[in-house]
Amino acid sequence: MKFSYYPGCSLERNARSYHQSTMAIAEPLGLEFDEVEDWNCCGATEYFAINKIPAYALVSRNLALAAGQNGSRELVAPCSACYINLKKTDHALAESPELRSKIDQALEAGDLAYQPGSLNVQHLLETIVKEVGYEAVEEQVTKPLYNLRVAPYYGCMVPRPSAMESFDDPEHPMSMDKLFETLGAIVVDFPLKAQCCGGHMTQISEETALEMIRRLLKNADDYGADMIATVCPMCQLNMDAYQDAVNQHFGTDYNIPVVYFTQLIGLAFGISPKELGFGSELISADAALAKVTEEPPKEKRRRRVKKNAGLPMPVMPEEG
Amino acid sequence: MTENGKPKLAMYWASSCGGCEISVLNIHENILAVDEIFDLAFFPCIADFKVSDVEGYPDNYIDVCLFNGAIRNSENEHMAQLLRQKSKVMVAYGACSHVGSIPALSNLTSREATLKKVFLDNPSLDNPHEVLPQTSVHTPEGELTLPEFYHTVKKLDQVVDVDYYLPGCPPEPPQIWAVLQVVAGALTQGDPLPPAGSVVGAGNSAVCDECDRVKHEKAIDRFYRPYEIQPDPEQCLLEQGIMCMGLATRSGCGALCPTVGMGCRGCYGPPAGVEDQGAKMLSAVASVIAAGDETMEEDELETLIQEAVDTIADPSGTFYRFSMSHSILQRVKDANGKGAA
Amino acid sequence: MTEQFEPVIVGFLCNWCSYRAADLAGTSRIKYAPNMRPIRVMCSGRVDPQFVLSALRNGADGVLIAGCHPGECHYVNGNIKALRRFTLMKDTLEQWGIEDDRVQLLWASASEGAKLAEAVNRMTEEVRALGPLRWSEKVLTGNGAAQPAVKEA
Amino acid sequence: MSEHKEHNHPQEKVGVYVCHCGSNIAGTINCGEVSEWAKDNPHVEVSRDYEFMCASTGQELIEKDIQEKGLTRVVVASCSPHMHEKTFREATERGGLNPFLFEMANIREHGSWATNDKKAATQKAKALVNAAIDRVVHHQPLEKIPVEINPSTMVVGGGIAGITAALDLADAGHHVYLVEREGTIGGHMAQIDKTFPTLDCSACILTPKMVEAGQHDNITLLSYSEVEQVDGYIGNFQVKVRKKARCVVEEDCTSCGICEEKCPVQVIDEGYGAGLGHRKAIYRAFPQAVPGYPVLDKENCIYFQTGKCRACEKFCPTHAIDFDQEDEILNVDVGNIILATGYELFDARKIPQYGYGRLENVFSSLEFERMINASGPTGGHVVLRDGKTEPESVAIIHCVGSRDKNYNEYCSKVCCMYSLKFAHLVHEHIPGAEVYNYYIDMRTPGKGYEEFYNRLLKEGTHFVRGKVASISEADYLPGEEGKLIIQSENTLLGKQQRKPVDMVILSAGMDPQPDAEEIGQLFKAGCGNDGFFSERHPKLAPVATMTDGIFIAGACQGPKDIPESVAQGGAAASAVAKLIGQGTVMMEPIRASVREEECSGCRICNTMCPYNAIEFDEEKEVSRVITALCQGCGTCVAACPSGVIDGAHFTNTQVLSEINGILWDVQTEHEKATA
Repeated sequence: MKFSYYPGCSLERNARSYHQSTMAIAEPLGLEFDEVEDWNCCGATEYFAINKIPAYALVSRNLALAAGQNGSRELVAPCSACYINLKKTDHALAESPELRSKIDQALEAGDLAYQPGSLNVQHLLETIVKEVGYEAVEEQVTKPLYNLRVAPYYGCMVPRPSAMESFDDPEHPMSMDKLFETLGAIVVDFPLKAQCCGGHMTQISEETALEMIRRLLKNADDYGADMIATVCPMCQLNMDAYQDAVNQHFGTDYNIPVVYFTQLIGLAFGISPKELGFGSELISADAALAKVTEEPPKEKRRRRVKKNAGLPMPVMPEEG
Repeated sequence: MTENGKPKLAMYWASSCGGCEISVLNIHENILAVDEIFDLAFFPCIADFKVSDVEGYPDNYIDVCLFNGAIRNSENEHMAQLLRQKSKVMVAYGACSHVGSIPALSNLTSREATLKKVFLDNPSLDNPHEVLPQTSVHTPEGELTLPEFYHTVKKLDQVVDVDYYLPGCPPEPPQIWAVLQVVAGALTQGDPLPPAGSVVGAGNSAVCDECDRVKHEKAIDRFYRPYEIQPDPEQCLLEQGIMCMGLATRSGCGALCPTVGMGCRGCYGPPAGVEDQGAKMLSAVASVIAAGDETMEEDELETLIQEAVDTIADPSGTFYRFSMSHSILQRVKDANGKGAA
Repeated sequence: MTEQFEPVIVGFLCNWCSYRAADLAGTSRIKYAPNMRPIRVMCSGRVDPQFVLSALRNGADGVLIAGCHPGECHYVNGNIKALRRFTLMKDTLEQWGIEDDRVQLLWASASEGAKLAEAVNRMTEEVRALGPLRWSEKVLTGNGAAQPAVKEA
Repeated sequence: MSEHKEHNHPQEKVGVYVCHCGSNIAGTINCGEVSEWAKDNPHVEVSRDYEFMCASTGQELIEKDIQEKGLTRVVVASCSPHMHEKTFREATERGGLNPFLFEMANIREHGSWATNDKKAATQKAKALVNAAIDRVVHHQPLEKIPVEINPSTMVVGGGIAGITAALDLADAGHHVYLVEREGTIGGHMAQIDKTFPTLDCSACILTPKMVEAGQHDNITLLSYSEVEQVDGYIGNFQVKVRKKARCVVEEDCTSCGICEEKCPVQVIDEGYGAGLGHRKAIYRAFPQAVPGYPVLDKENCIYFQTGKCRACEKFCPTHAIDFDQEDEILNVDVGNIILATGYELFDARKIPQYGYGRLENVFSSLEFERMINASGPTGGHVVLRDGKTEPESVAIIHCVGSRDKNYNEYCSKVCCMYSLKFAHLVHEHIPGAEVYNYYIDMRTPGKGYEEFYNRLLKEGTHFVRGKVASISEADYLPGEEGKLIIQSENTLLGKQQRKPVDMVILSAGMDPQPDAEEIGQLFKAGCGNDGFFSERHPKLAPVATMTDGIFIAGACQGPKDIPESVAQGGAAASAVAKLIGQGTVMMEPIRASVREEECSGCRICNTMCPYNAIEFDEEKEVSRVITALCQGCGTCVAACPSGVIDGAHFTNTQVLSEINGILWDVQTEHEKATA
């Protein structure tokens, strides 16, 4: 399956490992990425807050380039902010003709043009879960991540892409949870997996950002997570780089590595940690990775109804 | 009725194939009785008559005129009006004059498309100056005229009043002989004639009434072209997916075609209770297509039904093969209809 | 004509669903194009293709057949037969040069007054864009002149 | 002209009456112009416009004109036939004409109310009037068809609405078949502990009715049974009922309960116990079950899994256990059917952010009803999921799944009241507990409801006006550890609010039964957009359906509380009793008929009829319509390729003439002549 690929600036610098691991797992997943030539920055979360029209123009240029490359109709963006901006722009152009006419003028200056709706913008997680599918992923698993307790962290943009439809439940997403179960890991279903990591709040009011990051770390820690896996370079940065700032500020001693979900997929496919960019994270993941065992954890025997075991829980649909 | 007191018989062929004239002869030796009873006043196919002869007759001179053939051009219409003027009883003889039949299939296209096909873009043609036939042309010897080629082919009763309709392509000899006897009886012994405007020499039901193939409850999955399937000799053809117009066609022919495994083509025209033969056939056939039911979702229903309907090759050409002129809409709106060349 | 072409659409509405949807649109004072003139039939299954052709021949510019959603027909499956006839009729009418949008089928339950009104508005604009059909005037006239029969010699 | 235009133009004398309907019609349509214009239609003898045709004075106009002017047909241009067709048919009849020699032109709902364009509305009104005139001249006199009403009735669903309907009819001396899918009647009301606002014990007021229904000579109780097929029409329904095998011989069983005691298998009771309690493999839902015979659950019974055990058979004193018992198919003939199939609680698992099924101490309302019930799994003690700890603080969330575009847009009417009831019961069971009710709007519409709400205010219940955003265990602030944190807005304070509590009860709304769609098709009672059965008229006929002889009552028609369900049960019973009282019902004479002498026997029509009202005569090889069974849809009429089937009152000629008439302003002179 061929996809147009929009890496975005973070994947070339602080999120290098995200790019490396994505490229590493592409071949086993049967994904062929051809990068959008001469793409430019997507304005992340800041530019739209400052000035809408040039922000839309900036992103439209990427859409025009991708569409012009007449590769596949699917445009994949691993980073949540890029994904949101590309999807939001395509949607806005289709919705409002005046915006469209202004953007067309801007694009003409670089003799480009873009017909809204001609691209299907997808986040990398969506592509793996929907286009590749859990079975195809499971087939490639050679070294299951048995005994590793992973907290899947979605952030707020992927589950809730503003006005548009999300590919997963906006309040309680489960697609990455199922993905990690397929990889053999123990999935920690922690409640704040779709709450905001603060985004660029670290630049505007660090104290607020630190409180938001503390809540995520505390929640993951309360649920006994060995590590947090995320889908967005900014979330990774906030939880990884600011972890010791949180510890100093609140007198806590969290030591939870924050990695990319593609790195864990790579591990389960037997690819070496180095090749997947492990080591670039500030809070080292080595200790957590050491916990991975060869055999699966002992299967708890589901005894029949235990005596005074309290009241039965309602059966959830998938299990039931 | 003139000197010898024998009733005058006329038969004319407008836009037709001549099969109707032959069918008259098919009544075998009875033709001698016809000759004995009637005096031919105008029968260009078998005896040398001139139009001027007819123009010379007083009005209503001809007792019964068997008019076959559709109205394709202005000459056809002119002769129809002339013979109407000169005849007491005008019979629309055969499918062409009754419902339009094969000539009227050109109503599925247009005059321009027809002339272009015949005279301009045709592989065997050499017509560099793209000459088209004109209704009048002046030559040194004098003016040459041609009748006007009509855009729409009409049936007889769309140009003149018709007293009786004798359906069939061609009508069946026993029916012809029966009708001639009734007419002769009326003219010579003053027997009563059927009410004006009625269809004679046919039944008042549909072809299935005379077809002794076994009929069950209909549920047809798909349709086959005749060459695609070997029909079972006993069972109703339509139920096997072979398009048979019998159920929407007036009876009278004895179900000749379906009996030998060939789907009825509908040449006897619509049954008494039907306005538009093609629409009724369409309604009946579509209703028994066994695709989709009320438990299905809307889009699944639509795809299933469309697939089954797509096995019907040329609906208009099939359902309206004989009755284009008789149909409610009579002709296509413009030549780009899929049926048109 | 100075003012714009106002298409005339004959609507066959089934007594139990679409006719009541039109009633509901009325009682809720939903304003929609007055171009559709409804004829009540007991079921969309009662609509004979001859009705459609007769409407087109007598001057209608479009025909709407409206019934209950599949599965909701008051007579169980009258609407399924209507859909079968409609599908075959569409293929046939296409050969007669009658544009796709002129004859439409719509499912509207008794509570979908707004949906029916909106469908009528949309169809009115579609048929307006196609222009008048007016079968007798525009299709059946101009067939060429016949020389009059010669008078009594 | 052409030979098949056999219908000539009968010279009729038509009376045309254009109604103003106050300003409803006259406000947009120029009624005078239309009635004046109608005069130059050749058939019209008299044409008037009048203020209110449906008024008695308006009707008298018709009667007088018929008598004085010798009218042979009547056309009234006014509202929808669904409103006053009956009124004007009766007026026509009083005038001395057959009521079917009458036609309406709907120039109000389809005309004046649907557009502001006065010119277009008047033009359209002329078309509709002209169509009615051209049609009515071809109307034939028809007589309504009498149909006998079988006095016995079937009530489907043994909840409070069904029980009420069955008892009312049985007490009126009519036989009733009460069909209930579960092992016992009682429905959801049997699961409830107390009822609002009087706090009556639900079982105390319900069980006497159940016993009465169980023992009534006029009621045949078919429990653990489902309807599989329904044929026929009003007065003459043939219903196939599958009496599922409960592996207990009812005649011998004394309901002693020993089999239940001895059965070694204990499973979670998803049905009556709402997933909170347990039951045996052979069980009665609750002690007061009617009928008292237990039901054997084959999925969990050891004998049916492994062939061993058979404990119940061993200990049964009257040997009433029969493992080989087969399902029984009963053919029941009834005149009318009342559907009282009830509702299903909205499944809170559909709202993941409320944590039901994931967070231990989040309970559904039915779970809490079972918990608070003395005969429930906790003996009436309010405890957390561990079965021991009493909660110090309880949050009760209103509108779970209701008034929400993502789930059910409608309000379920009862959740506010039962949430108030829960708050009271928690106070009563745990005097010191803090109770927080999260509501959007407090809806207390019934008798004594508002007073009950004021009582709760006095009892110190905390009412928070705000939609709950999420319930989670993620604690941020001190004091939130180990608690369920309710994140919500408080619109009265105008700010976000977090409240740690021990226990949450989700007051979910009412969903239609999951199989409402199929049941609707089975009984030909349609479902609305909300999935509940559609009533014939929301205001004037709430318990009737579009199909004569099929009635609906209780929550299956839409969310409602117990008093309303009882009222509807009574209403449906009285509607049926009325029909039984009449003995016969006059059916519309709209039927199809075959001109057999012209029928070719092609059998196209045979598969057109869902009511099997068309039979094929093998010798004569012609098809024939069974008038009694025919419902008049006309599908066979449209399909008949030789046009020999015609539909009374909707004949081909009538509809074709109506089409010609409606196109009066776009028809050329040529068509007019040959119409």
